[in-house]
Amino acid sequence: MFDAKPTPETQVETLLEVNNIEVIYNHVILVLKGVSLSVPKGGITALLGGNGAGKTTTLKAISNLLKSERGEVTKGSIVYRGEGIQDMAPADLVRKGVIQVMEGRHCFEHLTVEENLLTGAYTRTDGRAAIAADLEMVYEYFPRLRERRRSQAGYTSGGEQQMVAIGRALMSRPETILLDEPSMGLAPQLVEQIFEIVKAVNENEGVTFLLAEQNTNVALRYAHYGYILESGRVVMDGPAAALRENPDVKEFYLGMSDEGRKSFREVRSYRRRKRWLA
Amino acid sequence: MKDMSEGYVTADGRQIGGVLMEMKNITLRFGGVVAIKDISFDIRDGEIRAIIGPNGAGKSSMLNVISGFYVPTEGEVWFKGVRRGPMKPYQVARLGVARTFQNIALFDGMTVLDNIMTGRLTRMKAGLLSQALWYGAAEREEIAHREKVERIIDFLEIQNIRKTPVGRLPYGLKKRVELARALAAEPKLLLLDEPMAGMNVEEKEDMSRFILDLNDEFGTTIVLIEHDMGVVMDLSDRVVVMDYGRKIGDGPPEEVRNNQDVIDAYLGVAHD
Amino acid sequence: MPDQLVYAMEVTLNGLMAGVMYSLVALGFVLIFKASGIFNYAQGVLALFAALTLVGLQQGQVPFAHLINAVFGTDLHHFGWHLPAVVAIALTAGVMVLMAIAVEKLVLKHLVNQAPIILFMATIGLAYFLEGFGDVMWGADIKKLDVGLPQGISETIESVTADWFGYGFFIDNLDIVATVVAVALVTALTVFSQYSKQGRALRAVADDHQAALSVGISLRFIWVLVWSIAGFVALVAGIMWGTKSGVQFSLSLIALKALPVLMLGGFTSIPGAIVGGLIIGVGEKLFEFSIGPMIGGATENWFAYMLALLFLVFRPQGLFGERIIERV
Amino acid sequence: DLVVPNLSYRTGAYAANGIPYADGFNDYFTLLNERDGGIGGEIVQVPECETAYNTEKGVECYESTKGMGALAYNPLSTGITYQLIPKVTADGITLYTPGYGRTSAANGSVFEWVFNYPANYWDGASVAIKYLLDENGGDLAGKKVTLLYHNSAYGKEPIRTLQALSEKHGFELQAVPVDHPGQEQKSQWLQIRRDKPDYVLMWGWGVMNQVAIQEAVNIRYPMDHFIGIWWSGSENDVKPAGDGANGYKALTMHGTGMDYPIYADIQKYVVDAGKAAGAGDMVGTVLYSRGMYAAMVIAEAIRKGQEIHGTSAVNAAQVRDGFENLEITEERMAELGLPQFGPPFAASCTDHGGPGAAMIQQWDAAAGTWNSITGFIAPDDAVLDPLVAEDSAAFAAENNITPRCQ
Amino acid sequence: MLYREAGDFKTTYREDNQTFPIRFDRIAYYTTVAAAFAVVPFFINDYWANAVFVPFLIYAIAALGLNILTGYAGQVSLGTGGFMAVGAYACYKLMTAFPEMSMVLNVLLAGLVTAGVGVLFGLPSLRIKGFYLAVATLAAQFFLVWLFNKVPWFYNNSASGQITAPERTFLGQFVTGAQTSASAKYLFCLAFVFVLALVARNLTRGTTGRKWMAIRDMDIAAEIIGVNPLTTKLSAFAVSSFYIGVAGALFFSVYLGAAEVGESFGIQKSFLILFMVIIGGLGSIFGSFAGAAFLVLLPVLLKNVLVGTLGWPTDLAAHIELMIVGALIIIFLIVEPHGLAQLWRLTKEKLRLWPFPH
Ligand SMILES: Nc1ncnc2c1ncn2[C@@H]1O[C@H](COP(=O)(O)OP(=O)(O)OP(=O)(O)O)[C@@H](O)[C@H]1O
Ligand SMILES: Nc1ncnc2c1ncn2[C@@H]1O[C@H](COP(=O)(O)OP(=O)(O)OP(=O)(O)O)[C@@H](O)[C@H]1O
Ligand SMILES: [Mg+2]
Ligand SMILES: [Mg+2]
Repeated sequence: MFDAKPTPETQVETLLEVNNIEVIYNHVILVLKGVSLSVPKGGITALLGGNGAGKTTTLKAISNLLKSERGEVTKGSIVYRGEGIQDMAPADLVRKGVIQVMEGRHCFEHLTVEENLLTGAYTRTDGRAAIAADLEMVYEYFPRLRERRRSQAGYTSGGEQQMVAIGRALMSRPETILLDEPSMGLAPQLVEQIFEIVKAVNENEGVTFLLAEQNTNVALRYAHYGYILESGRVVMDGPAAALRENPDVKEFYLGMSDEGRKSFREVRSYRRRKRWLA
Repeated sequence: MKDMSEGYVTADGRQIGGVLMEMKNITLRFGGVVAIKDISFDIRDGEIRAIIGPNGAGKSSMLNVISGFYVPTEGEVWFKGVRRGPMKPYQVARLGVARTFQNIALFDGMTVLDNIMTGRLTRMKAGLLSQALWYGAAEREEIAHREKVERIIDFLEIQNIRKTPVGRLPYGLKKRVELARALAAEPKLLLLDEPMAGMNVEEKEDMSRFILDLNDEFGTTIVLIEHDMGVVMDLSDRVVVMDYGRKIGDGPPEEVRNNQDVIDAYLGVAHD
Repeated sequence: MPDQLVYAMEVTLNGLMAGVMYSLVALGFVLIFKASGIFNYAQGVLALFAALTLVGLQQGQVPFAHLINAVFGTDLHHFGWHLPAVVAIALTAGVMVLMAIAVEKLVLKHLVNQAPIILFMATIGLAYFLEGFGDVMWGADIKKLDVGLPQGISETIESVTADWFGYGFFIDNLDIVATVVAVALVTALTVFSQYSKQGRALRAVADDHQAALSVGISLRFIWVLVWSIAGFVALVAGIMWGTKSGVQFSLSLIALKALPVLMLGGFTSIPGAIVGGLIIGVGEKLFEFSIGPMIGGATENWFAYMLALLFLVFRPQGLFGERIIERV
Repeated sequence: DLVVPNLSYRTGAYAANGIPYADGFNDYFTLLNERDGGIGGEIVQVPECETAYNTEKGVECYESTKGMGALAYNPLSTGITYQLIPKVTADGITLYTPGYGRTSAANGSVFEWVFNYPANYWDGASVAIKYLLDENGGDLAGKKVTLLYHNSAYGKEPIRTLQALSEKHGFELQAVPVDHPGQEQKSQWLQIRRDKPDYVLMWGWGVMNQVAIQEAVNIRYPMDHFIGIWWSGSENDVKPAGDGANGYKALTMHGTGMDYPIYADIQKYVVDAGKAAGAGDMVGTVLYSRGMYAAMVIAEAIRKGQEIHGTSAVNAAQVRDGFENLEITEERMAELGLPQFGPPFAASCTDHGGPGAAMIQQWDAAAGTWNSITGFIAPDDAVLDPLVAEDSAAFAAENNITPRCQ
Repeated sequence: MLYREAGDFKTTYREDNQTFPIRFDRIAYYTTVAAAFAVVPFFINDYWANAVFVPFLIYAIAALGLNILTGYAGQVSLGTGGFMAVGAYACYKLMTAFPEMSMVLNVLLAGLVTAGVGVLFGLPSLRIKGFYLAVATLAAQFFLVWLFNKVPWFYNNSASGQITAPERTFLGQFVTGAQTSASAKYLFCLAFVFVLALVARNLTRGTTGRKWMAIRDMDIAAEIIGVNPLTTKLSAFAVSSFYIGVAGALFFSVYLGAAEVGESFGIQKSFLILFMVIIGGLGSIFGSFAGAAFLVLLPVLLKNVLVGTLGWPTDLAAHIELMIVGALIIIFLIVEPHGLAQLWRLTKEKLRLWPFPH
């Protein structure tokens, strides 16, 4: 099962670097308290952590969507290919090859599925034929979308919308994709499928991924490197394989104890965590 | 199926009662799209009933039919032995059906506390005048219900965000608040649409615990849609499997898990 | 043919024409709503501002003369030129583009992802501002707008209908021009929004600002684009209405006549703006003609809204509006 | 100093009309100050306050200026007038509303503090009909007259009078309302085109006037059969329609144009001295003249007050006495440099409304001037007096006022 | 260290439910109320009453009413002017038909009449939503204005269609008409404001308010959890219209003294009150006051500064005033889209944290 390629330990170029950023919402709510990450080119980096840990916020800080939520990076820097990108417009960032798939789908409700996908190609200038080919590629990945291509996205099911969102990002031929909870709400088969797609895209097209996931199990299987975020701080990081073996991660994020997976029925008391936070 | 009207005993020894709700030959169409095709199944008093199936299978639509938001194109819904006529959703709610939503449907402009209090609206009776003056019935009622709600808040451990507007909460907490709101209604039948999506294992464990306790302590009947097979297999007493609007399986988890149709359509590989 | 019927026909025809005039204003609303979900309260003021600028440029008025004179004690009025209409219109269109850029830079940019009502409020602020600005820039007196459009009864139609029905119909030449212009505008804009990449981006922005940003659509560009187009549409509306009634403050109130048109046609539909206009135009004129005299007249204002309301009860999104998605 | 606030409107829907009126009003007082050193040696201050034709702002303006020792108010708005009537009554300040406001305020025994001479709306209606009678050899029987009116309190004023007159003279009256602001008048003019009335009277204001005149041109309605009240007869109203408006008629209660000696003084003491309220290009226009006329009457009333009470620093109550005993004669007007500018009249305790006489003027599009084509025509008091008495009696009853002057 | 909730513990739900849970707020509130009732009346003169306080108080009532409908229940309405007209004309008819009736009763009955009319025009809200509804309420606005203008019965057949408030007293004091003193006007309105604001606060913090807000935030979900949209929306229309009707009655009888429907209750009024609500803060009682204060005071203030202090010509000042008001609206929205109330809340949050930045 554990089939992720071992991360090449050789020197790889760091594509994206987040240095010690602090994020405040609404001028008063401090959410990230110094987060640093580095995303190597051509890798799949996972951002793990519980609810409210700040995963989404981190991704938005990178893609510069924070401003539209009245959030603000107050400290630290974000560097992409050696260039500070904090003040770049999201659209320019997409042109540079960084695209985000937002949490909770965010489809354009009134556009059809196909139109949604086509908006993904908004920044592209390589001609209709190339775009049509990619559309075909997305339909190959998600046959369900082909069936629903003429439906208004607002009327598709939750999982279908998730596929639209991912497909839309692929349509921009990105260099880096920031994926926020891609597995949420997808059927197990599809989760595997989506991660297979991620892997395929990563390997075949060399696209770099930074993904925020709750589904630690799957994420660590596909990622090369992982960061664990708690309450706005990175509490642990390491190669995916190492993290998978870490007993704390095992117990709290993978739901395994030494005896293997525990039944959900067996859980007898609620657990509270934040243990390793000092 | 009819032979089980007096209930059955689950593997872990819980007594399940008679039929609480019965869906008979439900079909639901949206223009050309057939979301549900001639499905029948029943829900028994006190059981945890799961609905699973691939994306777009029609699970949420089925929940919407149960809660009265969609009116089935064909078919009948029976509740507590009575056929349910055409009903507005709020009337269904008053019969004791509460639910959570796949795409969180909290009231963003309100605090957590107020959101949960809305769960009790169907039970609050004070008149407009009394409310306007905040005197007598209104105040007593408010405090009485607040006590109940506080118990739920304790139960779900969300005390510290009581007065936070829900718009600001992270996804997982929102899910929990939504559950709290549904619980506040003290429903007979609780419908949960992917309550654990976007949670990590630990949080899922907590949520599972809530659901089980709820079922144990209050005898609440639960209909659960979930994509995490571990959860479904561990928690549910019986599972309905849907695929493209059809029902392709119905039975206890072990049975469903080994059903070849289900494996082909949904699970992919047999889950451990 | 009985007189009443002939009269009713004449009223209907004129209603259609009046409707077109409303549509011209409604179009501007639709464009902006479609592209950003913003209900642009300032559209009427935009028309006024455009018309003021047109007249000012054409007649070589010194902008801000009053202010300058008050502050520096000078006595400026006119540059002493008189521009040809085409040049003045082109220059005004340029001013409208500048205005679009300014609006984006100073207002919209800072309000990405806000609730529609907040953006609506911002356009109200804009309306106030532009109203004051237009007055300061060009003065509050009445100006005559003349870009050479024909006006007055169309003799041809009068004589033809006189032959047919024994009663010559009144059709205003200006209305005929307006109709031609409106049809051309609607066609062009429909094609643009339905079949072009920018058109699709425009609709995407209306649905979800953040998601649009995330796929690389530059809100700034889209907004400048639609506000420029809306500014141009406002200019056209300003020219038509200004020719009819002179250019002064009340011109901004034509927005109120466009609202029922807008909601009847659907906020998001360009063809809806014109069909809505026709229905409202005919409806209100016929009602005033037939029922009006019995109940004291001046019914047009409320009747237009009542008519729209009636339609909405049956189609809450307007005739051609996008379906309102209701899901949980 | 003497304080006469100018509640003007230079913004909003009616700015185009408010501006020249306010300029005329201000310039006249400036002239008095510059040339004569004020009135009776007292400089007149004219604090201006912008109402935007809005009643609430009007109230604010009234309250903010009355503390300065205001002697009289002229708000140029019927709506504001109605609001101020109880207030001035309580505060004891004169409200002067020439040619607008509450018509029945002409009855001085009920409205102690309100004056509306030389003419009011009902006078206007009557004068217009009288003029038509003259045109038709004294007989209007069977003629059709359409009243096109602004659908507001102001526009509705003449209806009752015209109804009474139509009964008396046997013409057929059709009242056609136009809603504010009056940008769209297609229905109304199609109706006029169908009905072919012999005459159209208009009670309009603001953009409604321009559109109506334009539409009349469009349907080729004979312009000399189209008569506006004095508020529908300024250059603003006819100019946008261009040559087509030639021959349009309107009432006026004062002269227009530059043929009065006073303008030499205004040029010299006000415009050339750089003290003009506006740009100076409005001098001699209809609304400028009207503002100036109102100022002139107020100035004369102050003078009268000074005379009666033997003091130059008169207070509001003394000025009211001036208004009530005011007598404007031909000679006095000539002295003021305004020969035959307005009708001569004398007020009294009961008569606050003046003679109600007005002239008819006609627009000459080629020359761009208004020319008066009649002398002052007196209204039909036999019809009007009972109406005034009835309305003011109702007001007195509602407000527990015991009529004075008995 | 002034503004702290620490150490301010609540031991009962009743205490926790109170309007101002924080002590400092409570004190500020009582001081304001005490000053408003006991101090201001002694200093108020005609100018302050007629130009500032009375319009502010009356607009505050109207804004409260609209805020209930738009801010709490989420139904955007542009019919406010029309509903105020209903209140005004109902009050006028009552005043003239029953000269002996108490003015308080007149005003309250006018409110009730308006509530009825409001419910009637609220019916389409069951189908029509969002801005479509806003525009639909304009139908009410235009129709009502037309009606009051057209039917002579409403204005007792007066020649011009103006209505004038006869003199009426309350507790032996004139509250309408020429003889009313500044402080009587002020106190009469203040009493209404005080009670109505309390009632609004009570309604919005209880069951009814939660129903309204649920419908506002997500009507479908609200219906599914058991909120009846029909009664909820109509109750919002009723309560809101009641407030607006009271405001209209006071506006006409106490403040203006005379009114003409198109001029006093035209579409501009609807917009003005909507501005107040949005600028102040949707869904906030305090916001209604803040918005009313802002839009009543700002023009007066600007005028006084530009004309009074700087001595600019009135027209230039008026135009620039428009520009400033417009620009301020935009700036406020950019700084805080949720209105003055939210701005105030954030300031308090900062104060609470002070001197620490977070
Ligand atoms: N717009 C906002 N305004 C205020 N606070 C916010 C906002 N968005 C997020 N937060 C706060 O920031 C914190 C981190 O949220 P974030 O969404 O980044 O978490 P997450 O790790 O993505 O959680 P989840 O897995 O539940 O999506 C949360 O405590 C949340 O309350
Ligand atoms: N109101 C509607 N109008 C049109 N089509 C609809 C509507 N509601 C649901 N559908 C369609 O019905 C099908 C079933 O949708 P449903 O939401 O029930 O799926 P689901 O089983 O819940 O899937 P998921 O696991 O992805 O949430 C989908 O194809 C969806 O597009
Ligand atoms: Mg997240
Ligand atoms: Mg679903």
